[in-house]
Amino acid sequence: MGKPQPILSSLEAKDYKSAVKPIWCPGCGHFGIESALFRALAHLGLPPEQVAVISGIGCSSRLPAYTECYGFHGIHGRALPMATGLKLARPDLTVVVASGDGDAFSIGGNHFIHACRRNVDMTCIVMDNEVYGMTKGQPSPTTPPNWDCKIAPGGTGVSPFSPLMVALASGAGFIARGFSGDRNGIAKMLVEAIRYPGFALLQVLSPCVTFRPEEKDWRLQVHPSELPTTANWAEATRRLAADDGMTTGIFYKAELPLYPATVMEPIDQLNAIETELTL
Amino acid sequence: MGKPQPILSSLEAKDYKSAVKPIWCPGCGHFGIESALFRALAHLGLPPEQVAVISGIGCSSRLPAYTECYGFHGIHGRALPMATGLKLARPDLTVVVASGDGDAFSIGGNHFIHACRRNVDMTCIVMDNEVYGMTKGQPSPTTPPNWDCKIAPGGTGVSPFSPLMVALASGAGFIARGFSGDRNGIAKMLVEAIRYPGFALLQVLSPCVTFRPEEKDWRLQVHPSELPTTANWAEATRRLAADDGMTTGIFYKAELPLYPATVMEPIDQLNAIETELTL
Amino acid sequence: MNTLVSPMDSVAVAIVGSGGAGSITAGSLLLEAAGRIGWYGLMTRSVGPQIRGGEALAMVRLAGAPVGSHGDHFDVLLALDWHNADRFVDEVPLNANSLILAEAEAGEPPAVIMASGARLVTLPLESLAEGVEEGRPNIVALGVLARLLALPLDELLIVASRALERKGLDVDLLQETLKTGYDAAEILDDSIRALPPAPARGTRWRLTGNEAAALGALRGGVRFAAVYPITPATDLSEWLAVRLQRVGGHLIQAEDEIAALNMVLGASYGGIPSLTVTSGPGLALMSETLGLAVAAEVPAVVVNVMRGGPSTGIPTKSEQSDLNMALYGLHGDAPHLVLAANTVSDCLSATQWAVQLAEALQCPAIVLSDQFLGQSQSVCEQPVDHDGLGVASRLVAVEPGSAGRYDRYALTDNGISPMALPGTPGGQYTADGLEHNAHGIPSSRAADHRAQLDKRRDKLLHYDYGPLWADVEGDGELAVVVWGSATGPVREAAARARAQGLAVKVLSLRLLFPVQPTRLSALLAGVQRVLVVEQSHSQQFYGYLKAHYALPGEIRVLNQPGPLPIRPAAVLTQLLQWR
Amino acid sequence: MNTLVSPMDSVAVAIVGSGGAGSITAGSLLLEAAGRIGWYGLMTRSVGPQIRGGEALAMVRLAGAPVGSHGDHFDVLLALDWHNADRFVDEVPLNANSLILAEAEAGEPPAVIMASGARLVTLPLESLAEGVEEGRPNIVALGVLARLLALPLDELLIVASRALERKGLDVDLLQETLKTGYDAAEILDDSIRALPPAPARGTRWRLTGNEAAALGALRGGVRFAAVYPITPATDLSEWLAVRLQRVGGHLIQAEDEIAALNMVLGASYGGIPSLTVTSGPGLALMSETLGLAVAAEVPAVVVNVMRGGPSTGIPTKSEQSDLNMALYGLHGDAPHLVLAANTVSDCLSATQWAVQLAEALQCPAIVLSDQFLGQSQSVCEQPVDHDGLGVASRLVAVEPGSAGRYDRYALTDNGISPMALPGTPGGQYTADGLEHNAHGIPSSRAADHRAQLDKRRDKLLHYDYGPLWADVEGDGELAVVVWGSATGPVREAAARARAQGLAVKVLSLRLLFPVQPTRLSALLAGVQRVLVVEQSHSQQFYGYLKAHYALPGEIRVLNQPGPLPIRPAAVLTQLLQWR
Ligand SMILES: Cc1ncc(C[n+]2csc(CCOP(=O)(O)OP(=O)(O)O)c2C)c(N)n1
Ligand SMILES: Cc1ncc(C[n+]2csc(CCOP(=O)(O)OP(=O)(O)O)c2C)c(N)n1
Ligand code: SF4
Ligand code: SF4
Ligand SMILES: [Mg+2]
Ligand SMILES: [Mg+2]
Repeated sequence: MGKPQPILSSLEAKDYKSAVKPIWCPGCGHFGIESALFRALAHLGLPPEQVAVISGIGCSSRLPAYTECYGFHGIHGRALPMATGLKLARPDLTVVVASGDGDAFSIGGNHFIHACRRNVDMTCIVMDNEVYGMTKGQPSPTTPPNWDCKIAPGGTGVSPFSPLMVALASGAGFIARGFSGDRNGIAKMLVEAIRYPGFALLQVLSPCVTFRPEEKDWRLQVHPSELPTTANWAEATRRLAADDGMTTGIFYKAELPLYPATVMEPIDQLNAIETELTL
Repeated sequence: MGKPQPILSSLEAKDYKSAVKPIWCPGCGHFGIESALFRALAHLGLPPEQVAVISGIGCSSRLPAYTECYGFHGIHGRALPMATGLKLARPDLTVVVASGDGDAFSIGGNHFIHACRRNVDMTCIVMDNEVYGMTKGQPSPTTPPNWDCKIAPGGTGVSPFSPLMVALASGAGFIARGFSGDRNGIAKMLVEAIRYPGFALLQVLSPCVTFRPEEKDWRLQVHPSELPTTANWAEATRRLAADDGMTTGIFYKAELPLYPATVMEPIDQLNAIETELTL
Repeated sequence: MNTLVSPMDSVAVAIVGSGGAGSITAGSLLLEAAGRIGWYGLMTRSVGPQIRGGEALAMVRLAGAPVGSHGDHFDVLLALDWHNADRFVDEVPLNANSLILAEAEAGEPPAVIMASGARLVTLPLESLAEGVEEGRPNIVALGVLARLLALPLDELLIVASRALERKGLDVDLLQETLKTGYDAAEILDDSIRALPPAPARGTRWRLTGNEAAALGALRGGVRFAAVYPITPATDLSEWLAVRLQRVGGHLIQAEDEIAALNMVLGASYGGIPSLTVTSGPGLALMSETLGLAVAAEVPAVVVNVMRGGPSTGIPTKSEQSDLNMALYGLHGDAPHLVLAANTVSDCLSATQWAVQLAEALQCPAIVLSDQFLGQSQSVCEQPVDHDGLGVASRLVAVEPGSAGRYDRYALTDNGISPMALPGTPGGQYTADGLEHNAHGIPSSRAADHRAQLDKRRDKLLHYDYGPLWADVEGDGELAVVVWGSATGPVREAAARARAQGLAVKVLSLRLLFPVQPTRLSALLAGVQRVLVVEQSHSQQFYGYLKAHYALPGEIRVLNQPGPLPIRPAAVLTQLLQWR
Repeated sequence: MNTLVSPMDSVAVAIVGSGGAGSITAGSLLLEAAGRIGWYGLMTRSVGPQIRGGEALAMVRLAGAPVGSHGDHFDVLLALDWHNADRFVDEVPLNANSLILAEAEAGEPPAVIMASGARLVTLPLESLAEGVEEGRPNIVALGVLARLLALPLDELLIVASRALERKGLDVDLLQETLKTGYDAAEILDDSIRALPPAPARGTRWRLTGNEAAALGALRGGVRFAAVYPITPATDLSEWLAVRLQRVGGHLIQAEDEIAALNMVLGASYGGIPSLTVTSGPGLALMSETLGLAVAAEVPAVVVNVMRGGPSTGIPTKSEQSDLNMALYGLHGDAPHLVLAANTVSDCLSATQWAVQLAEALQCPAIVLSDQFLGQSQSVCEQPVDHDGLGVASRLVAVEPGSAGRYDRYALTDNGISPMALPGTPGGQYTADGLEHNAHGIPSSRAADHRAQLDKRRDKLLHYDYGPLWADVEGDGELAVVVWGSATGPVREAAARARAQGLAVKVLSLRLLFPVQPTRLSALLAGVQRVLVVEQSHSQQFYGYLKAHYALPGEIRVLNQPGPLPIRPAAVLTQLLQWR
């Protein structure tokens, strides 16, 4: 179950970047997350082939192909179970999930709460732009209720929820928020998240400059948490309950029981099982 | 959007019971919930034809046919969106959802968190027996980690989550827990839940005597909350964070914005729309 | 129907440019101006993989008769620049008669494009635009095209000034820009490729198939929709959302496709005609719930705008490859309705009919459209209000239970049982996806299962679908059987074949399920050869025809996957070779 | 294969009783005892709608040759009581030669049962049981049956004492109880319906189809499973869970079916052969993810244990109606593998083969079993280890990228591209459900789409499936084409027809997709009449055959939905009438 040890000490961020050109709009927040991930992996000295980046569908979910790691660009909302299967089958790999607010919290909401609860060792990055970028501007579960858009003229009227609060309630043991403009900040949190033995959630506020141009102002609104990381669930609950959604930092980090089983070496022969079936 | 007014004052609980014989095991907790629902509806004087009971699949989800109300026994996990569609189309009806811990929290988990958030006016009863009864004894999201069963020998190793905490984090405005052995207690909470203008969640601890016979002891373990209902979210968070899962009562009840739109009388003619398409 | 007989009956223009160059705007304005003076037309856009910006292509075809395809070749390729334009080379076939008009400063055209043998003329569009205040090269280009196509400049001015007014462009300057292009096109006077005469003025509509489908739903009485966004169906939902608001209905964005269809069933159970909109991956997710609609007999309409598959596939391109899933993708014996639109404007009729059938038959209906139909803009005649296609109606139980127990799933002669709407006293029942008896009580008895299976099949079989089930054109011993957007090129090929003296019959099926073998056989009486045309890799339509129909004589199949459309010439070649 | 030729070759016993009466236990013990001395047998249980308790029926058929159906009539119906027994009347056909053995105090048998004309004998089972300490009527009944069937009492004692030992029953008392029944059966000596001679001793296995499928998966190398419980597939998962643990693998219960299949894809992408298990509604939910497995070329096996449909349908009963969905339920052109088991023990081979094919072809495989096969207990020969069916192997890229860029989706001759497993340096690629080029980069180019569509089709077409693709028996101008559990009654009918001098060929297809038209045609050479047999309401199998095969001569279809099985006599009648 242990994380692979760095075998190359000389990896640099650029060694994790593939030759595939991102389809992202110039200025998209997702670029910052990409580069932070490369920095974190380089810092950890993880050989690219030991890392698997798993995603769903969305602008954010395009990340895997832009890395030099193994990747799976699956279907919308289902990255977390896919990553779960991979990690249980291959505990030697470092598994990173790349998702978006639509992918993780709307269609993928069920897998999200169950991944939090199940606690399989992986890092889940949700690139939250409070909008569906890929399908050109519809509201997600984190979009404000009055955001006027074609599919919900005048706004949905539905209050956004706090994914971190939902994650905490669902049992996640590592909960953090970053801002895509702060690449080093995210990189540091990612290093800690990847090292964390369990399900680590990192929400990254990542402006969609095309469909939510007003999010360029996030740069002015984000602020680091003034409180240190807590390992106390009730305390974390209190803090997230009072949070304005623009605080960055690792809010909660606790030691929780890992999902117990993986695929291992056989401990019994198939013959023994077959024999039970004979009369 | 208003609730129908009682037009018959003389309805009794038995007027809500249909002729269909439940398939439930003798002693199943679900019987208590059935009878509490009848009492609540009678108390409210709601004509049976004004009430629609919507469910998924499971022992618990069999409830609709046992009532004299309109009912829809849909598919596993999807009762909440079905009820949402119905209520938006027919705001005049009283909509009650009957679900189980597997139906609502496992396969239906995504709809659960989004129904909490969306706040369409309905009452959701989750008959929680911490097991899949209908499929003969598999663990649900509320089952303890060490419960030994065929599909997870030795237990799943996964900590159960608190559905009420998840509901609160997701934005639900009415959150309560009852015990199926206390029919009057649940009936009272149901009256309040149905009267509540928004999404009301009532988790009912409902022993599965067949696959979790140890749950017969719940009778000895449940205890009413010592604190009054709060309308303060942070306060409710604190209380649920400290809760042992066996407390009954209405924990949280707040005034929240309802989902704003429904199907109404036309305000414009189709012709006007067609004209826009002509060159 | 008046059809395109010769390639000379139409003009096809492609306008290419990089992000922001305005090729799409130019194409749209051209289409609209032509439409205003009575032309028919079709415009399809194609873009690169970038979410925003990047290269873009507008394909516009104008003619004096309805346009159902982009034809075989483009007469004109106008390049505002050549940035990544080679990615579009497959979509813009050129030949030696084609004219390439290119920005003079854009450098060499890509070699693959020049390989077509088309004639290249360069024009200094950018510097001409710079010569006018607020001038833009794409508007200059429009002026050029106006002269080339003999299109009145003032019509272009009207549409351009209306479209660009919110950008605050000055009308006089716009006119000047257009005129600059018009004048510069003098050197092209040898190439004038004037439009054929316009058939009539003022009767045209302009709409996409997605808009048409949305309007069809509204005409059919849909007042509730629940959707989850997915390309290329999202614009249907977006167009519908605001119109539903206006007519007192509501569109809700659900958390996923499964929720969307369940919301639809809930609303429909409540008595409101309801619909959802999706594309392949979303339809796949709806499969279980569709089965519930079949078993519980709840009306519901799903418009599926097909894109390239399998899996995420090619979301922005067209293909007819969801046919199998639409027909057979439900578990158990689950008869349901499958319809297909065969032109942009037919998306309206097909959807409206689907609403009507779903409501009348208490059954889910899938309408198959595709990216080509859904997202192309058509200038066409006002979509016909087909006989009997009005607002849908459902057989409602008016006084349920007044004469004894109300049986929701009563076995009636035609298989349709009156449905009690919640709120109606005496009609209380529980809709159920478990097999049930007539009263709705779960039953695993063989007799109940058989009775309800028969009922659900027979109600579809015994209904009289009338003439809308298929469009039939022409006559002859040679027939083409086709469906959906492949109908456009087939119709055009058949018209050309007829002009060359070959009698061809075209059958385009609008109702795919339930199958109509007797009717098809009657229509194919005397036919000796059948060509099946479809845009799928695995001949899904042909497999469907073999499974359910007896096709007479010799059979050939012309099938091709997306993303490229089937061209009339490909069909024509098959027809002529088969003489 | 040795088959049942006459109804006299077997004995069919039905044991009915209310909840707790022990009818199922009695049936199982009877089956096991008979199996221990060399008989073949089959036992199927049927229960009422109650979750626990309620009436229960054990149907047991014993014979000297493999048993694939419950035959046409039951020789014996033993009623421990008559409580709600009439609900089983359709499942237990009796005739004038049948014997009804009933508890004397149970009152009148239901009229529908007596209407069969069967002879009724009552026995005081309860009071006999009361005469022995710890005595139970169902064990007394077993003693009665032992005499009636000339089954050695001591074999029954061995199995009963083993099975009941955890209940702490005393062996001597058990023996006494059995003996009491045996002695009481003296009055039946005129009815002795002795079993035909046992073919051989000691080679028998006892297992259900669900256990067989699980074992096939293990034999094929599956070490990871992710499932969501659903009737009638849950017991497969439950049986597998503990065995996977023992061999170092793991079964995880996912939050839903979509998660289950995505977990499987993740594990398989990591290199571990993986599987999920479900039934109709669950398969419907997996449809989108199956398409991903096709497009991204990830091996995966889905065992679908069919139940009555549509929708929730009849979860505890068998039907062959998920065929369409399994074949066609994916969006886009998505070729994949579909296999079917045709006997209880063949669930093993079919699943093992599916694992092998999925791994070899980097493609998802659906194995169709059904409630009848899955939940019936068979006493049969040790399932054959078919030639070449060992542990599956996948073409892995050993030193990817050593000779330049590693192309995950390289276009190879046979369409199979070496797959790099995560952890292998130089093999990094991104698996993708978007259409892609050989390297795996998303592409919407027509040429890439076509190349990958061709590749994914051709790898399945060009593979040599060997003789396992279908089971062929007999010869003649009359052929029956069948699949899955309907094969049992067909084989029996064909054997009887042959005994009556009618030559009949039986083809049971194990590989349903990709289709094998050339092979089928070769096998049907000379055949003049084809009878298609299937357990579906809408002739799904017949539709499939018409779409993909050329069936020679005249064709008839015998189809019937669940929940009742197809009986050999129904098939035989069709065959004989057609002489
Ligand atoms: C089953 C399915 N439904 C819908 C879609 C369409 N779709 C693609 S991406 C997307 C939303 C992406 O939003 P988000 O996850 O926030 O990512 P972003 O593009 O904003 O980074 C949707 C709805 C799909 N691909 N598959
Ligand atoms: C799509 C689908 N998957 C699985 C099932 C099988 N199934 C039926 S009920 C059920 C669990 C019910 O558990 P719960 O909701 O807790 O209800 P209970 O029976 O315990 O009251 C499952 C897994 C199904 N019917 N449909
Ligand atoms: S649409 Fe928004 S999220 Fe997508 S690439 Fe552009 S800026 Fe980024
Ligand atoms: S199995 Fe459990 S939940 Fe289901 S009816 Fe029996 S006691 Fe109730
Ligand atoms: Mg987003
Ligand atoms: Mg439960």
